[in-house]
Amino acid sequence: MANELVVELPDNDKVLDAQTVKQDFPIFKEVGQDPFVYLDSAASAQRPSKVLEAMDSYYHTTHANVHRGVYRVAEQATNLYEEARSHLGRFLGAPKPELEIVFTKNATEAFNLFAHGYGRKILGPNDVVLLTKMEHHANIVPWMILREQIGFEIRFIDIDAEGQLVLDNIEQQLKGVKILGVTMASNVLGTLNPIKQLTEYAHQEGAIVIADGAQYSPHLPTNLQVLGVDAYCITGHKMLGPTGIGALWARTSILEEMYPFLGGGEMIRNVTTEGFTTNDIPHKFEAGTPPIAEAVGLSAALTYLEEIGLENIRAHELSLTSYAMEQLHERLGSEIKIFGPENPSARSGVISFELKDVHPHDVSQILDQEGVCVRAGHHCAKPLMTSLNVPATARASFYLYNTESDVDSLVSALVKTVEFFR
Amino acid sequence: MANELVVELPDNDKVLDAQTVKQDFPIFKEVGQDPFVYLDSAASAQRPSKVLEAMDSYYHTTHANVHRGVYRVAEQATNLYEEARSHLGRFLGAPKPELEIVFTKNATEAFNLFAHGYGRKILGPNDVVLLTKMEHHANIVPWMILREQIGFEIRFIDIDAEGQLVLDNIEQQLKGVKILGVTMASNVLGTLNPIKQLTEYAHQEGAIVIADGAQYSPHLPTNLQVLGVDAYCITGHKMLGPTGIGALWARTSILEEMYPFLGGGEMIRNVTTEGFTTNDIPHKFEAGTPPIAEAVGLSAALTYLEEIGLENIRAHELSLTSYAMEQLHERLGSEIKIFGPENPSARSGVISFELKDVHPHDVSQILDQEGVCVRAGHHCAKPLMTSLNVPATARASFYLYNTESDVDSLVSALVKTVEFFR
Amino acid sequence: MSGLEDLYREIILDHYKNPRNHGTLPTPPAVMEQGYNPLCGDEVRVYLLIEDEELKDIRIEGQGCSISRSSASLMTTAVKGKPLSEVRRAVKTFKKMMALEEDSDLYGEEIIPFEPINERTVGELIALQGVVKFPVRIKCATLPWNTLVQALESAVQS
Amino acid sequence: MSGLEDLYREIILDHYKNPRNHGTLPTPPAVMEQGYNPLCGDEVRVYLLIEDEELKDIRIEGQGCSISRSSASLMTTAVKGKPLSEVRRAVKTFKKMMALEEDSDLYGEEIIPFEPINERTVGELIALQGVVKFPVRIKCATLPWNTLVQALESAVQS
Ligand SMILES: Cc1ncc(COP(=O)(O)O)c(C=O)c1O
Ligand SMILES: Cc1ncc(COP(=O)(O)O)c(C=O)c1O
Repeated sequence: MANELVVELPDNDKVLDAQTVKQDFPIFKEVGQDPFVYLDSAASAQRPSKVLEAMDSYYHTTHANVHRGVYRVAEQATNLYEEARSHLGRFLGAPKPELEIVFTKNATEAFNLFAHGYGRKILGPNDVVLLTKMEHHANIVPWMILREQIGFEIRFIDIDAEGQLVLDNIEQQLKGVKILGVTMASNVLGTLNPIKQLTEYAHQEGAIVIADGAQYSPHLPTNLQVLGVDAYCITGHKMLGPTGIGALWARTSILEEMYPFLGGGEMIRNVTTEGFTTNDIPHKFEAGTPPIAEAVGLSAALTYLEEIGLENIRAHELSLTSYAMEQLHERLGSEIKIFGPENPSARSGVISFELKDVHPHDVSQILDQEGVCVRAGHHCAKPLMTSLNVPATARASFYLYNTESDVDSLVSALVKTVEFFR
Repeated sequence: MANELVVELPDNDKVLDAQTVKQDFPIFKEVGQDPFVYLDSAASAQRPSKVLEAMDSYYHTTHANVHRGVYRVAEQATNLYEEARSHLGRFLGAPKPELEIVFTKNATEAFNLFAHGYGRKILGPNDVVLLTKMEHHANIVPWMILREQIGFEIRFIDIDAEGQLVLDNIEQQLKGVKILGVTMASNVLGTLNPIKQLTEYAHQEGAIVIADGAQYSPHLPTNLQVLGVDAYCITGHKMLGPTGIGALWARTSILEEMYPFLGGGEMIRNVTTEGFTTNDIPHKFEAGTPPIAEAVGLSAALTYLEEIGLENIRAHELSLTSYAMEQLHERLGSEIKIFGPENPSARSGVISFELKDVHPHDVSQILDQEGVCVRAGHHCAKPLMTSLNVPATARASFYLYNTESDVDSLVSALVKTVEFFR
Repeated sequence: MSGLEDLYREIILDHYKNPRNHGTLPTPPAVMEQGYNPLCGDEVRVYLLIEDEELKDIRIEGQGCSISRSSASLMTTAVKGKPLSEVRRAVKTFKKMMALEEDSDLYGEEIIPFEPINERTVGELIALQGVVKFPVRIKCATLPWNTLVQALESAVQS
Repeated sequence: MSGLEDLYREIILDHYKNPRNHGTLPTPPAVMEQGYNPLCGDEVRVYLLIEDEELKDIRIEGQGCSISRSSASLMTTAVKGKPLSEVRRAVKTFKKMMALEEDSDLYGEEIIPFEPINERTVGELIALQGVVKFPVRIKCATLPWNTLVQALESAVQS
């Protein structure tokens, strides 16, 4: 299955200037170490001042609990929160932004909400949930927990040597599948999956598709209507927003059908000592006081991303990734193994690798001494590690504030590492 | 049952100066309305600069994802997050602060976690969960959702005319009860419940006690070891902390027994395509990227509260509450009905009331025109509303930054309201 | 207390204190639907007696603020005795006045050309126009109307 | 690359590249326990052959970083052939070196007076002392030791 992903990339001179972008992010000036080469945005991105300012300004001028206040400040807080919801919906190209976004604390909660709200509703002991071997634990473990409660089968789509999904017999694999869960972009391999086509196949078999956009929407333009998926998860802290916020998007019809998940204030219509009835969507799924300031911060992050332009971000990351892969191969030769697709345009700005005879933990430790921050570990993708037959990988990941000089630092530090362990 | 609550109150001249305290909270200078008489801290408190500065400083100097990073910045972030955990544990008097606190997004999630993690483990169709008619929906609805899945009985302890729990026959009421869920302080009535004694009774009957500290720990010194309860919930935004964070405290033995709830990264030890094993407590219950900056902010809020002193805060609120009740009775006479205990020392700084022939919504609206912010509605306590036989109440709530002059504004605005609707 | 007059017009306070068509109707033949405002705990029960595509009678009971109760009372006077088609149109017109009319498009409903909102077309209901400036209260004002719509639906189904 | 020498001593790199007592033992008579570091995906399998309260033989297998593997290798040389009481004491001493000894009190375990940590008392293990300055890596160093404790427990139970 060819990847249908076509992002119109801008001319070279419109692409962002990462050095200038970096100025917007206070941590690059204020962190207590120099150099600070941050190559771990796939774990969590940094925040521009505007995001922090938006949250501070919210707390300085408008804070009150939302939804239940009649007075003006509470109303303004509610408006800001609801505007953030619509903003995220528009950012993702959701057809009904104000109805279909459920704010959660992170992408993980969003998957749990979908599994327990929708999965529990439609799955029975004889059903099948199809995942992929490159899923993040967030899109695996909730299904396993649900399976313990109601029983059903979980299958995994395999990956090939280049880290692409094995989809030759996809129609076969989809037989009897009720739910397909698949990541837009692997957080380890960088692989960009052909979601649109996969969804078409899945829909033909009557399966519902939930896509993991945690590693995609921060980096490439997202259009849910084009993708055709039925549900989608994101997390704020990977897209320049604060920690403490994520979201589930799902079609209205699905949200309407879903069981409530977390119970408490705000998600109810009425409660008696006998039982309760639920509120309208999306509030039905937002129990308790929501992450209000975090929603305001996320909205500011989206504005920032929109102003720079997701196409520009993609173009910039693509060029960095190409440069990095080139340099790594050139300078480290057979000492390095890079996982995932060889063609940079088939991947996001994530590079996982292995140095010969050096454990990723040691790689990361030694790189840290050089001021280079990369992640080492299983990246919450243990089935993928098993599949790749490694205990862990080291991973460098790029974002809009990374420069070619960051890549150079990475490469030199890796060369030193190899020497150190020789 | 007499309330065993004894807080050593400080001498009058040690009690805090609310006018000075107010200076620490930027919203009182920067909100776009004057006057701004904020009497809705029971819904959500405001934040002192120090809390916002702590979060900004975290984002400016230290942000990275926690727990999985080898490099220094990630390690510092992890330390800050774990220190916040211990800090909250110490603040609550938890015996093992670093093991027993699970961070959640709010108190509501904490209750859901306890219901689905522990309730699901120990409850069967013939068991009983005992709640009270003054519980917040957060401690009712999760039990109802769980009941739909596994079946059991939910009973409610009644309240008397003064808004106190009816506990004469408590031993009788506790027969066969597996879990007792009870609020430390009612968010509507202000009633401070005799949790220590209730817990003793409950333990005699073999019941496990979960207490709702959302309206208590922000205002009075908490000592879990003295209280003797088995589990406890708080929420950050009501105790000067940011939105997006709350916590469940539970005894180690209970956390060990509990099923995992949210599944995903960080809560696992291993995942294969076959299944998963769980991480150690408390991480087992913290799936996905946690509210890191929010934990840092919450810890700063706790420091602020500790510096002022919870005894001083209690003394201050008690004096404000006494003054307010006095003034309300004096100036509004039979036009006002105040719910809850008549004796201010039997209640927290929350006053719910009804104006004759004026709906709480209208009260709040008219008060807002006078710059006075109070909440109107069911306060997420519908069974209590039914019990009080009102559709809603208006509620004024005090915190450390409120002054007698705020009380005066409230009283005058209420007098005007009565006149307006006469 | 300036600003408030827009919200609390004389006529609103009058309908609040002296609600018209208050009470119940025997079901059957009448239908009853209940509406909640989860925001504030308001509830309303709308009783409809429909004969030959006409709303013969309507009664309202419940608890609510001045806005929701006066809106309910004003609603009863506006729709009582009218053919169902006119009742439906009144609902749409009212929602337009509450600045909610764009919804009718969004939810894929048929778009009906509204009459302009003025005293001549909406009568006493015009008194509720000030609510639009207080967005939180719009839900109060619309509660009885939404419940009316539900009741109309269940009448059609039964 | 200053600072790193504290962590990556010669002897650590040597034990990493040439692990002692690597491999497996037939179970039974040996016992085997598996340990994971969920942080980084490291895993270790510890095989113990115990006879007459003595650790006759020990073998280790698994995947891990230089710290966890050298710690495992150093551990085997420290405990092999020792009476179980000495093995347990070695574990405690090692944990003290990792600045984890306060735990023994916290978890209500019996408090054993530790020997001072120096080259004479801990031998080659002293090479791991530098790990304390790198708190994230402490878990790497302790993984084989914790797994040893588990294996001792399951040997006692079986
Ligand atoms: C007594 C009580 N419990 C629980 C909660 C729930 O807190 P949150 O909305 O932060 O989850 C609240 C606040 O609304 C409360 O007042
Ligand atoms: C692909 C993918 N999905 C889901 C997640 C979970 O995000 P969070 O930890 O914010 O819930 C992550 C991030 O760790 C991820 O990379």
